[in-house]
Amino acid sequence: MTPLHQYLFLSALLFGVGLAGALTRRNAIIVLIGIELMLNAANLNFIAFWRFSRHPELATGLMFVLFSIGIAAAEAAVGLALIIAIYRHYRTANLDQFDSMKG
Amino acid sequence: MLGEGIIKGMTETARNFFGSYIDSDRLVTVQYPEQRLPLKENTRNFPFLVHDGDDPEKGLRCVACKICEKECPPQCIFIVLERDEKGKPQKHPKVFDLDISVCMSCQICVEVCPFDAIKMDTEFELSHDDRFRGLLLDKKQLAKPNHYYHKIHPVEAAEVDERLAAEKAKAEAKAKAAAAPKPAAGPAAATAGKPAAPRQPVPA
Amino acid sequence: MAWITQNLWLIPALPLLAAGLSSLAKQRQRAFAASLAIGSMVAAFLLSCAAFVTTLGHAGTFREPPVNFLWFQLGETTLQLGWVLDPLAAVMLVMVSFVGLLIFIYSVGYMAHDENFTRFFCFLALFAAAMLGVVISNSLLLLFVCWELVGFTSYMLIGFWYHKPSAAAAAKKAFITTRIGDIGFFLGMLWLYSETGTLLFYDGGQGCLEQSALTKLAAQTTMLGMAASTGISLLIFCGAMGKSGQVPLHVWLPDAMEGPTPVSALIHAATMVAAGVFLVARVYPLMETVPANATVAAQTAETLTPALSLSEREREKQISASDESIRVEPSAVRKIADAPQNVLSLPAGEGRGEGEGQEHAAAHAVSTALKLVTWIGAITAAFAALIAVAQTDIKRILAYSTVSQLGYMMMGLGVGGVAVGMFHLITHAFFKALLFLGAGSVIHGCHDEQDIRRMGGLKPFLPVTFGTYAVGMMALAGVPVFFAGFWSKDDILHNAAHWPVSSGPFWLGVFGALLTAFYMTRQVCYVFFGQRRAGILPARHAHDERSSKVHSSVPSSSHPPGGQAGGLSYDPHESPPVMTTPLVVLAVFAVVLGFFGTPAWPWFQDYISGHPATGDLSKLFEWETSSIMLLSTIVVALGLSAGWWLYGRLPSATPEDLDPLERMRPSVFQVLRGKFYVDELYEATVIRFNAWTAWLSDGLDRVLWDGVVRGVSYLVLGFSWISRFIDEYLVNLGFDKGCDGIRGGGKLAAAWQTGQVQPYLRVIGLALAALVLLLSWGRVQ
Amino acid sequence: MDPVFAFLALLTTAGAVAAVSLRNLVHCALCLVVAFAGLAALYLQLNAQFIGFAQILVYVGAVAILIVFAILLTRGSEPGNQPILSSSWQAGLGVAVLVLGALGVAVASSFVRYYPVSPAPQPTVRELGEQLMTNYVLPLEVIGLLLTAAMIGAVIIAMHEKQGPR
Amino acid sequence: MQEILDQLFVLLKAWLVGFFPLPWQPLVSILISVAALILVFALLFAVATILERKGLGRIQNRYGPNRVGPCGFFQPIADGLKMLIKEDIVPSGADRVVHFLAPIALVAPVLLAFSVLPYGRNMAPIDLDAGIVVFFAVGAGTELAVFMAGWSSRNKYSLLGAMRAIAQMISYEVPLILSSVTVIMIVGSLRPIQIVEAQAGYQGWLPAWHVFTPWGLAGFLLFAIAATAESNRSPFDMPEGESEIVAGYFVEYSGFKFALFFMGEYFGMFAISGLAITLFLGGWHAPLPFLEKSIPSYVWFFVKLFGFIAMFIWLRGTLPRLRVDQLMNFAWKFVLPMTLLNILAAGLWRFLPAGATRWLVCLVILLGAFLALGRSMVARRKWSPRKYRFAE
Repeated sequence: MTPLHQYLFLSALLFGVGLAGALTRRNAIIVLIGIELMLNAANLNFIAFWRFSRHPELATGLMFVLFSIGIAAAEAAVGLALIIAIYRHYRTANLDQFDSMKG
Repeated sequence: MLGEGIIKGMTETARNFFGSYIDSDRLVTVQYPEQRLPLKENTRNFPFLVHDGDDPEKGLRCVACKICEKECPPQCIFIVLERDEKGKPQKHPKVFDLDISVCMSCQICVEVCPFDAIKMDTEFELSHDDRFRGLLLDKKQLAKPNHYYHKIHPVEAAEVDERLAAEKAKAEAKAKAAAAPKPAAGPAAATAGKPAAPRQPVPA
Repeated sequence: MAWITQNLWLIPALPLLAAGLSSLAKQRQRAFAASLAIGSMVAAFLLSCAAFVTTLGHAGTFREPPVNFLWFQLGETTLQLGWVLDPLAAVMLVMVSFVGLLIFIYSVGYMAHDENFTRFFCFLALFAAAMLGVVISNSLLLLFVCWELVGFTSYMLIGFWYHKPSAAAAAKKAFITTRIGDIGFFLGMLWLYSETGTLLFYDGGQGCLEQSALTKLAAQTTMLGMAASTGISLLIFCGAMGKSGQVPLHVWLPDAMEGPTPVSALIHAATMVAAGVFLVARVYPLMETVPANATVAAQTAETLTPALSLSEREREKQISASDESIRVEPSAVRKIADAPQNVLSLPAGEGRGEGEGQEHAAAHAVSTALKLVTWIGAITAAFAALIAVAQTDIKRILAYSTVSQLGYMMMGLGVGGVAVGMFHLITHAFFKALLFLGAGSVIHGCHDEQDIRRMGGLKPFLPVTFGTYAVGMMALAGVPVFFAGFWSKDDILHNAAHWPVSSGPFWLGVFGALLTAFYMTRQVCYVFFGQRRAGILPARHAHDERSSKVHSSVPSSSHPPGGQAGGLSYDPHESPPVMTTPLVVLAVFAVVLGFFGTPAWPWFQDYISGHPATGDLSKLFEWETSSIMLLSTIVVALGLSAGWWLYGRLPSATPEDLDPLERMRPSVFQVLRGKFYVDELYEATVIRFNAWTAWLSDGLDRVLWDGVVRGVSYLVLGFSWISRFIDEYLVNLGFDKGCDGIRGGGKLAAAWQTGQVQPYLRVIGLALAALVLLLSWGRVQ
Repeated sequence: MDPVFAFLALLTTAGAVAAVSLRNLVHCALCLVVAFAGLAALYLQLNAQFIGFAQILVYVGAVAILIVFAILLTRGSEPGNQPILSSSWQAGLGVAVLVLGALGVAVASSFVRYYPVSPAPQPTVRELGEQLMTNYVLPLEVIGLLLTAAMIGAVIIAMHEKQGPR
Repeated sequence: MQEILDQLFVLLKAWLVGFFPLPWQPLVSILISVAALILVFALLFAVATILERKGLGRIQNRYGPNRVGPCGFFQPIADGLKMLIKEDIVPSGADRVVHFLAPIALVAPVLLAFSVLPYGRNMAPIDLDAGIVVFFAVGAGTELAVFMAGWSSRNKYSLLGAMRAIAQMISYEVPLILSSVTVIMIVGSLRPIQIVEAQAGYQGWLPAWHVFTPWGLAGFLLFAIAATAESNRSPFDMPEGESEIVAGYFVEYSGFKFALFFMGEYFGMFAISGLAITLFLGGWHAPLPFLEKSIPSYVWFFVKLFGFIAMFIWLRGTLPRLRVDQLMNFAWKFVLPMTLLNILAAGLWRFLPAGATRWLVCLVILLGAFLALGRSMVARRKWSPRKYRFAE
């Protein structure tokens, strides 16, 4: 049986990869992909902790992940709709050019 | 109500389905290689050469005048005139090739042939595994006897025969007149020509 | 209590329902609206008949106990409404619903081509409902509400062809003029309420027309020495004057003829104008109440001071008397007031029956209000008749005749009591409706021609109309014995002749009767006799009454152009049966009704006043009665023959021909034709004064009030100038420094605010890393 | 290390790395799907059956499709050979490495390395459902509301604005 | 004997597995199941194609294929051979890797979906607690494969076809899941085996299948409609739409890859029919009590499956293709509301006492909804007689 910390390392790695994607790519969709990856890394953490917890019958981790998946779906839908709307306005999905909120 | 039309249509197709097993009249498909539809009188596909008699080489009506070769719009006919040793042209094709992958069945060659030598065939099962050679028909493959022509286009063939016979008779009469003694040439020609004239078929 | 008394409200409610329903109908649902209105009228008529039958055959003062109910209550103030069924109401109910029904039926034919047919019937039904409501109401308030509704529907109906400016103006005029009278009515009502605390007529002894209230009112004196009852009566009579077109408020009635003819017939001949007469009849007990001080005042030098002091004294007495017995008995009042016995008797107690016995007592008992009513009525009767002589519009003549006859009714009320006036009201309703409908039929037949000078010779073309019209004309003129008008008018004249106050009204009445006979003869001669003068003038659509002229092209196709060169030639045609049938029915009634009120058999008067019906043929031949009859017969004969002499003998040939009277006395005729210039007088006085007042108040508003407001605003502006100065030069300079500093700081901070996502995300990532390191480091420690 | 876990971890990581680094956006999306599928398999490894399949249903069946659609809808008007990395990518990468390092240190230094392996729980779907309908009913309702709101919001945001009359 | 016949394949598998050492046995068991599935369904695919072609022919009063083998029944073999031999053409502009992966990505999830269906008594390849979820999860995976195929071909027709297919599949996935939710609600389990067991038994002659309840019947019909659309079958075959977009997302596929797509489509049809049978038609239970023991359970499953296939063929032979907007309208304005109401009806069924009342209530709800919604779908247009502006 794989020990807990290996899952945690994998989760951290996925989180790092997602973060790197979100921080380095120009395309808004890839940034969104990175964010989804981070979210999934967190989900993996929850599942792993649930699996190794002392009271798995409480299913806390599972529940959290279940809701997290639901929220992620909503987030993806709204995020992508925003990207499409912004694209329609600026004719680009390049994040560097979205700076109308510049102070 | 929603779905009525669907149910109606389904009953109709179901009736078709079972009906096709019960009532064979419903099945209109012709099982082709075994069953064939009789061809129509005016069916035409690609040209062939008519020969009289049994020998395709000798009885060929074609005189290699090359009118058809010139007239053919896609230029699918290739004719070489036969010459004897001295180079004198014979009224006979040495080569008569016809590329049916090019031919468009327009029948112009038939229209222009003054000798009724080329006619349209009804044969359509001409597929071949050699796409170049297999579809290039030579003189031997093209030559078909006159009775074959009668078989596929009986009415037309009868007309042609009649005309040819008339022309032949006319030519013979002419020849006879020419061969007859000179003094008698005038009246003989007159007597031969007169009755021959109404027998000539009126060109359409 | 009879069922019908309980459910008397159904009679107005049914037409009201019909009006409501047909107002929802679409414009093209003509049959629906008409059948609804007529059906409701039929039902109302049947119910009215039931009510009428209930009141029959009772001896003495008959009145079903009124049905009252609480409308609303404000603190201790209560307002009650209710309805009552007595002979007065019953006979009016039958008349209104029957005449109304006939006119409804007639309208189906008359309005057949109008595109707003549905709306018309809606209004008609609403009118009928309101009128029936006036008739049954047992509360002055309910009566007033229905009264105003009647006025409103009259406005709508006069202005039915609102696209005609004249119709719109006439509607406005009618509405405003009657409102002037209604103000008086309203004030009188308020006064009455404040005095008696109730507006119910009859309330088991508590009503305002019953003895206790009347006593109280009679005892109260106000300015000019009038008793409260007199003041209230006069104010209420103002309303009646407005509605019934008495001089000087008569001006609206002739103009109201701009409305469709059935409207003229229904509203301005038969029912609505009679509402004023009905009102006076209804409040007759109040009207005839002689103030407690009246006799004293009459006996004394008619100075104010003694009368006032006297009245006060007597009121004290009365109060002390009423302290003894809370319910004031008639005898006590009589003793105090020294009044004749019948002063406080109920209206039904009055009538022709008691004329002889208490004549001299009555001479003292005629109240101021009744005197006014009589005089106004008599003046109106003669005045309007004079104007009618010179008019040329067929409907306008009838309108002035109506005014005149209303004057007769008022006079009858004043001199003879309720029964006399009401009898003339009923007979007049029938024959005047007949005349109007006949005029409508003539107009209809002549393709909307209203000028009598352009008619002539219609007798052969309109036989039924002519016959019925002649009956109506003779009834109106008072041709003896066979026609209703004779008996009712004679009754009035008879009473007027015995009026103790003055003989002026009698002679005015006689003069009016003469003129009536004269102008009716003139009209009939112009319209039906002589030769045809129609179609000679091409421009004959000056009185373009019909809005949708559907049939104007029909005659040209059905009748090819005839002999008359150049003109529009057409044959007048008889109206359809739906229009002539009501005429015939009305004609029958115009003849028959008179026999219910002859001196020999005064059934109607007895019915109204509650006496058992008596028949005594000998009465007819008493000198007292027959002299008056003879006089009026002579007068009528004189009028008829004068009319025939002037107009029938030598009929004018063309419309341009001068009137024979005009040839004789052009100046007098001009004055008459100009209606005594009453309209012009009003134009010059009342309306100009009104405009001047408006101008004055406008100027006041602009100069005075605006000036004050502007002054205040300039003051505020000045203050704001000062505060702005302080703000700009004292406060702001200090802040500007601070703001500059803040702005510099903000610029520095804004440099971090790139507006891009990734730098923010980077910061979050850094923070996360820091947090994780911090936490794990702390744990490792 | 468990070979199955190693394989799945490798697959997931490779998919994730490819998803954020490839030039072609559609390839990125497809690689993301691989990463999601690997994660779902890891969930199955962790005895979270229902969550694993829900992960596939939601992420592979819905989110990936959404992303693909978004990619197709936002393509076209940009020139092809632009740099794929943002202007300040060095800093971003640095931060990402820092976070990764911090997380790694945190995990490595924590006691979970010595955490005992407990017996595998077998949660049935029924138990999950009962939990959802009892203890977690409020969050469930809230998430339903959230999803509805998000759906409507997404539709409205992405809807074409009405052009004027043409 | 009947017992043995019923469990024939189970015993056979156990016997085969018994030859292997214990640690290998799970793996071997899985392999045997997979092999059996692929074999059976590949065969079924072949049979279904020939049946479809012949059935369609008969519906159109033709013979259908009748040359290869007896009555043409070896036609699929010939077709298969042809497909294998044909040249595999990849367009030069295509994304080669994705183009290659797409057919595999299509067939693999469908095969996975087969693994959770119970084919007979004790004959579910995998007995999963969340079996229905698995089915839908892997079903969702096919959409991505369709997209891969359409996008990677770099062909406008194929991209359009893929978009249509995805839109259609997503739209109909919602009513598909919602209509199966009723069964899950009533049974209280996502386990296919348990769902089948819940439909065991008879009431008189009538089996206790879900389809014989009002909500079940409505659910079944709605499920069937959604399944038809989900598997891109006529009349919902817009993604292929030969007349408009040539052949949809697999225009640029030829040879064996095309065969895989073809197979994937048929496999999808079989899988979804299998699910419908499991959910509504009593799985492997016999329709009549006396047939329950005498005929093996798996036979019943496949008989029902053939019934479904026949139904699909019949529908395809009857109905013309819908337009895209009609399809979407139908999904969102008719099928979806009906499924939601059906859930309500099922809930009422669960909590009302057994008897005529709940029949009446459920029937009224569903029939009312059907009439109202159906009216709105049908009575949308009234075609007036055509007027010609110039011809007349």
